[in-house]
Amino acid sequence: MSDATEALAAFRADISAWIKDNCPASLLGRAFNENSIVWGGRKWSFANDDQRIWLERAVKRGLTAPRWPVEFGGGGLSRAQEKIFREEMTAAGAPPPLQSFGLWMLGPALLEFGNDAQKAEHLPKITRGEIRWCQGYSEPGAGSDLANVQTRAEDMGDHWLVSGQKIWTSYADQADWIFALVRTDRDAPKHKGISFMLMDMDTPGITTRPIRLISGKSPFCETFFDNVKVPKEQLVGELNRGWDIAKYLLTHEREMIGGGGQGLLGARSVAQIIAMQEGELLADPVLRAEAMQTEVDTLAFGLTMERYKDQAEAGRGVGNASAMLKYYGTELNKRRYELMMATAGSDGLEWDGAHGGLAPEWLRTKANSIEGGTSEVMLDIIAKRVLEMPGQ
Amino acid sequence: MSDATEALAAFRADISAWIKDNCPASLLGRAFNENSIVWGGRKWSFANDDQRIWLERAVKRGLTAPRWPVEFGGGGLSRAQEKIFREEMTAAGAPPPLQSFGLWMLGPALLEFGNDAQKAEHLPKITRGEIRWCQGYSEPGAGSDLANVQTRAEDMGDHWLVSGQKIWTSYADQADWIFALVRTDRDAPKHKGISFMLMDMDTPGITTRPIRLISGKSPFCETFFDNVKVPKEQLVGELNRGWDIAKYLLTHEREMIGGGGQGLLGARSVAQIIAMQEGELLADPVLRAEAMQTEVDTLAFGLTMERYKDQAEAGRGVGNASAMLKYYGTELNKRRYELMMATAGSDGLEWDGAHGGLAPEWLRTKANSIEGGTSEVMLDIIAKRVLEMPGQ
Amino acid sequence: MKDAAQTLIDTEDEVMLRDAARGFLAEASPVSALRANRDAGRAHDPALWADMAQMGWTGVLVPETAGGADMGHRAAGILAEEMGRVLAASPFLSSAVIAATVLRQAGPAAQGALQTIAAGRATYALALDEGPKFAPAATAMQAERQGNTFRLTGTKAFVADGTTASRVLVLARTSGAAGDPEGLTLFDLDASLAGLDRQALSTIDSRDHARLVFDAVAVTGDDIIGDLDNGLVALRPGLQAGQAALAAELTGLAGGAAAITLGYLKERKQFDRTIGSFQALQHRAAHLWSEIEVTASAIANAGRVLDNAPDDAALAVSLAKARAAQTAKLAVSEAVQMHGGIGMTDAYDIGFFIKRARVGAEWLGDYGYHAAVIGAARGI
Amino acid sequence: MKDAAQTLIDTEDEVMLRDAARGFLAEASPVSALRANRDAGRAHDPALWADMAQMGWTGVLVPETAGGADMGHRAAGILAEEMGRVLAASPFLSSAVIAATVLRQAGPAAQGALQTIAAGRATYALALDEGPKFAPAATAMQAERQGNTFRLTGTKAFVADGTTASRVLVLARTSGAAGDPEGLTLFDLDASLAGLDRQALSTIDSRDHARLVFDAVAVTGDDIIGDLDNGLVALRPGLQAGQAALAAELTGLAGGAAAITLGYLKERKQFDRTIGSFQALQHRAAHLWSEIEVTASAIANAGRVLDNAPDDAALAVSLAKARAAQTAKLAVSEAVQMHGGIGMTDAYDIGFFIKRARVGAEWLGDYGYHAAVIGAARGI
Repeated sequence: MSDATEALAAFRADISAWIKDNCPASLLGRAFNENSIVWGGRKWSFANDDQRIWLERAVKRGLTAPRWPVEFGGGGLSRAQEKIFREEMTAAGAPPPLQSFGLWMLGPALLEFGNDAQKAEHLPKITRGEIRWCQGYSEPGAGSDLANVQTRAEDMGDHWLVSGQKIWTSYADQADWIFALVRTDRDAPKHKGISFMLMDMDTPGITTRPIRLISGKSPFCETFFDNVKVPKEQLVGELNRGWDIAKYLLTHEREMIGGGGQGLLGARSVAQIIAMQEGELLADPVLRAEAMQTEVDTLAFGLTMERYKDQAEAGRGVGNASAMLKYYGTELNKRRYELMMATAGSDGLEWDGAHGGLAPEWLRTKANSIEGGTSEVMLDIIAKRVLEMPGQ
Repeated sequence: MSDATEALAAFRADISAWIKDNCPASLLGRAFNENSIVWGGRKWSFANDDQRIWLERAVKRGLTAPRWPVEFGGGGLSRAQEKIFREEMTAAGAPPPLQSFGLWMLGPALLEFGNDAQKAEHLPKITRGEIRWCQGYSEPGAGSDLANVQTRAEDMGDHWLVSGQKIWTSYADQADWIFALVRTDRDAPKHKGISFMLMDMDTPGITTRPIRLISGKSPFCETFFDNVKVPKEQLVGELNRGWDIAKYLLTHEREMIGGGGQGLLGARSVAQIIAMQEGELLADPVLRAEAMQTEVDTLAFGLTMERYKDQAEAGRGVGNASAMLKYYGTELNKRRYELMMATAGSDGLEWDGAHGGLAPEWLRTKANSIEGGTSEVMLDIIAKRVLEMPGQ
Repeated sequence: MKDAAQTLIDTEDEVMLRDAARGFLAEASPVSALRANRDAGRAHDPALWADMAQMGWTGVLVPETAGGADMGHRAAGILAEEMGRVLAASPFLSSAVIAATVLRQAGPAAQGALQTIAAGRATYALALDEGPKFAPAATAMQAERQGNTFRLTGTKAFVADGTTASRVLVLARTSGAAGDPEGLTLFDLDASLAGLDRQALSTIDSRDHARLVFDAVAVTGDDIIGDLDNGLVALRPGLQAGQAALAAELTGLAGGAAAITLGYLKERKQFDRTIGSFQALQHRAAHLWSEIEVTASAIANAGRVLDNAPDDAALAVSLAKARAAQTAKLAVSEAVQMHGGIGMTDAYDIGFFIKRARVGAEWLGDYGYHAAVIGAARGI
Repeated sequence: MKDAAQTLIDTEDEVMLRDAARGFLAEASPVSALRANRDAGRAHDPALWADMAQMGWTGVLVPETAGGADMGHRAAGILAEEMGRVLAASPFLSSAVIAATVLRQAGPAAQGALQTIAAGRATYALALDEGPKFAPAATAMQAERQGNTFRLTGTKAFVADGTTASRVLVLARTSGAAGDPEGLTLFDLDASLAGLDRQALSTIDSRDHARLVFDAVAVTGDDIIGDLDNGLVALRPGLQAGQAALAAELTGLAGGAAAITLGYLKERKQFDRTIGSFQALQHRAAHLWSEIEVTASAIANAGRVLDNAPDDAALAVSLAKARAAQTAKLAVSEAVQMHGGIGMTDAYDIGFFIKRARVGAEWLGDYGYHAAVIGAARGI
């Protein structure tokens, strides 16, 4: 056994013991979903004391952000160590102590593009779960064309004055701060006049309103900026180079998908729904054939997520091919839910019927192939960047 | 009963009796296919005497071209009379006495665009089945872009000199004359420098070579023009306005489809193949579901052909919507043959196995959605002209 | 020349009917009316139903002798199609199509009932399905006989217009066992009878659907439609009429969703282009249009066959329903995807189309049910 | 860190094997070789087979003790995939995969046979199907027993490599009736035995397929592989290995057809544009690529499971074959359509891909067969 391997084995023993000693028993092996997740932030209230205790202990050891530098409250772990940590967490059935857009999105962007003051100011609050962030990219009317930013920030000498509107700002009504794309040069070409800005949601002039979806309530909001005064130091990276940060985060996001693709398929399985129905249902050859075909594709897609993960873990990037996972996974998930609805028959037509929230889940899947880049954008990416097909 | 209705009833009685009296009994109720069809022309030999007799009698009464003027050997029938004639032919089980591209394509073009001399020269030979025509539109490398004509005709004062190559010239090796698009102005925009020209296939410099398809032998040929001298009077319509004639014929062709769509679906039915297999085959739910789905769509498409025919017969044109029939019918036919092949299993994998020519028929269907305008061109037509979607 | 009513194209009368219906519904029942109904917790608007009665739509299948307009099934399909385009909610299918067709076969005794339907005074619901899938022969609900009285006990799981209807057609078992197509009897009863509990279901299409729980509900032999133990025969014409009209509604729905989407594609700009100019979207829109055209033929045909040869309508009706369910599904999927995020918001109308398409796909038999009917008829 | 041979990505050895195979086949067996074979009326080129033996491919699944390279099923899949890309014709699947896998289970007695396979001196065919669909249990061919002699009588309808193989594995019935998975026995016999008539079939893929007619062909108990009456158990590992390798071949075929098509789309101009710049074609090409990627995962997985947990391979193998059949079908359909007229001509290569894809879709179980295996395993 090499030294490195030995060290990793020791780390595994250590971290495994730590999890066992520190994660409250009440949290182990529970379903992990919107209801049990810990988002943190000023407005946050824990569902129970154990969640709070678990977060505090994890913060102390830097394990809310295992690979971030220790100085910002991270764990300073290597890639291999982080992987072991995640494996042991899964093995123990321990929930992540904290989840947030700060950990997933803003933190990586600040580590790459932020200045020292910004890192020192914001990263520790993220790792400690004190500040909850939301993302302000999309605007009404922009759709897939993310660079079509109309929200503008005017340079008023000692501050920026921001006006405009964002849409699809998830959990904006519960977030403390927002990181957003704003237009700082109206004369430059579309991609060249955008900056990346941080704003406290309590700043006067910022209001937010939840969006009701066809599936019912949603975490999405519209967020309005009406002459919002933003301190100069809250611009990240270079002026008018915000698109670089946005692209970095989009790639980061897709690689997260490529590195696991959690959530690309919903929690329900086709067989589960079928099992709830009368046996004779399967006598319908059309439904039965569709169930088989969907199961074939679901299994093969699951293996594909695994293969891409293997590839990422072997240090070979997945790159633009991850657009395929987004495309295929979301289209497949829509198909799966269509099938489940057909299998459930009239039992599936109620908002809260025999299959619980099947109908709203089904309606919600319709957005899978829109949010985070539409299927059409993914196919464009595959055609242009993977297959290198010519432009129009 | 109105006078007109009475006259039509009398016509029906008359023509019905004429068919009964004139069509040799040996020809009645026989399968009508490539083997029994009468194409005519200088190289033609009848399969039997009755075919010859039937053609001679039909020619005498002008019934090879029922609606053409009597002076050119046509029948001078009205639209309503022609319809009755066709109905009575079908009722009697009598085969068409003559089929040809002259009757279907060149004749209508000459009647619309030809001068008196051209009509007098060519139309009677078509109606009498003396001259067999082929069509020279497509060129290698042009594909769907029919106006991309490279075969050029140079004005040599007293004649044209034609050089170039045509492809997909059906039955060119058995035809006597060809009508072709040639480029007469190389400097004009693509559609403006094309003329419509008639050529005797015996003219020195014209050679032709059959094309072998993936399905085996085919009626298609490549036809080569090497400094072919063409008399001046063999140009139809105005110089450089040949594209108008081509467009007229393309529309005419699609309307023929719209007015009945014969041949859009092959002769075999799914149930026929299923019946030839073991009963247990249907235990495969995937195959069974596909068979049901294909049958559903086949029946609905059949009704659509009927509806469009009803519409055409009511005097309301089908117009560009006929592109849908071409698109849907050919794609459906490909699906049907895929299903038949799957149903036939290994019995369908031989060139001439238990199901006769199923395999070559199946391969041949792959061209359905290419020839006569690809599915992609049809979808473009629907999008642009029916749905009036914007250009790019 | 064929009489136009023998062809698959609209007759002059039908063209006029369609135009009138479209004009009226655009005014009286745009999609915003469905939204208003939903927000008010109302399954449909009685005033709209009164207007439909006024125009003779409630009596579209009622004989003139009973005050109806007797326009036939093709006409009913045209009305349903136009209602589908704008998602107009009413008991039209349950009452004016299914119940009216059942009752007009029932002889002179049903004249009065037909009159109340035509006049819009009574509305009907059909209480049939007991499980999650359409399966008339699977009916298990007991109708226990005592002399001329029958006591109905059991649950009907999914009854369209079940909470608002004034009367209910109920299929119940008078002999045999679940799965047996014989031994069923059709009853016509007042919806307010003792022992009948009508539980409103909160369905995704915001229309009236209910679970009907029968606890020894007493009816008599006079309430039987058709013959004892032969209820499926009495019900079949009504079912077929309902299936054909529902198929027409779904095809109208598909056309409505496609039209809204096409309008959006022509207007919406992204990446500095009208998105309708993207060829990939053009081809998909053209394909969708083709599917709707093909389905429209099956709809027209089902109406014609029901009018001209009702005894042979099974294949034509199943073809219409199968195609319509599939086409509506495609139309609403493409509609929401082509709209992008805005189509997912409740503030936009497309969501209503998706929801109604799903309910319509299930009610009165789903794609697989009808495809199997066709398969059986065609030797597959 | 997982050992690479436990992951779904290629190990370093596998990357080298793939590169070497692709390089060799591009040189030794491009699609033009298949055309040359066909035009010469030859099912495959013995020189190519000799080269494959030289490189150890014939012994890919033969133990080193019998002169094989023993590279495993994932490696066999990689070779098959590369052969599929260029439609290389050889008895690789029948001999080096199916027969080798069957024989290596058969104990010391089969060492000699394995040696001849690895050395490329013997080739095998599997005589199984008697009807048009893959259905091992449906085997009806009689093996009539007299002492230690069995007389085989019956017809095997579709035997890959049946005319050229020097030996034949035959599944025949020693007890029970057609449909019974028990009562079958697997025999290994010389293809030149008296009473065995091998009729060449003219199949669309221009490869060697035959109808084998057995008229009281005499074999002995020594020719039995595995146990009497238990032939399906002896055959199953070979079948699964063959199905996985055929799936790999089809996936390679899909990739080959897609690559040719992509090249054409980038080069061909129409309407004054490169047709590959049309968005509708771009999206279809991207979709096809996605399907091939997803299928490639199922192929890699089947190879790994056969190598690491062969007793649990049924689901993985059926998944690979089902996905591969479907993906190859999509790839060749898109290929011919995107090529337009030229793709329909025999002078162009795409037609060969369509034809082989169809044969490969049927052989060793079609989509429905394997989807049903998966459905059964997953409670559907």
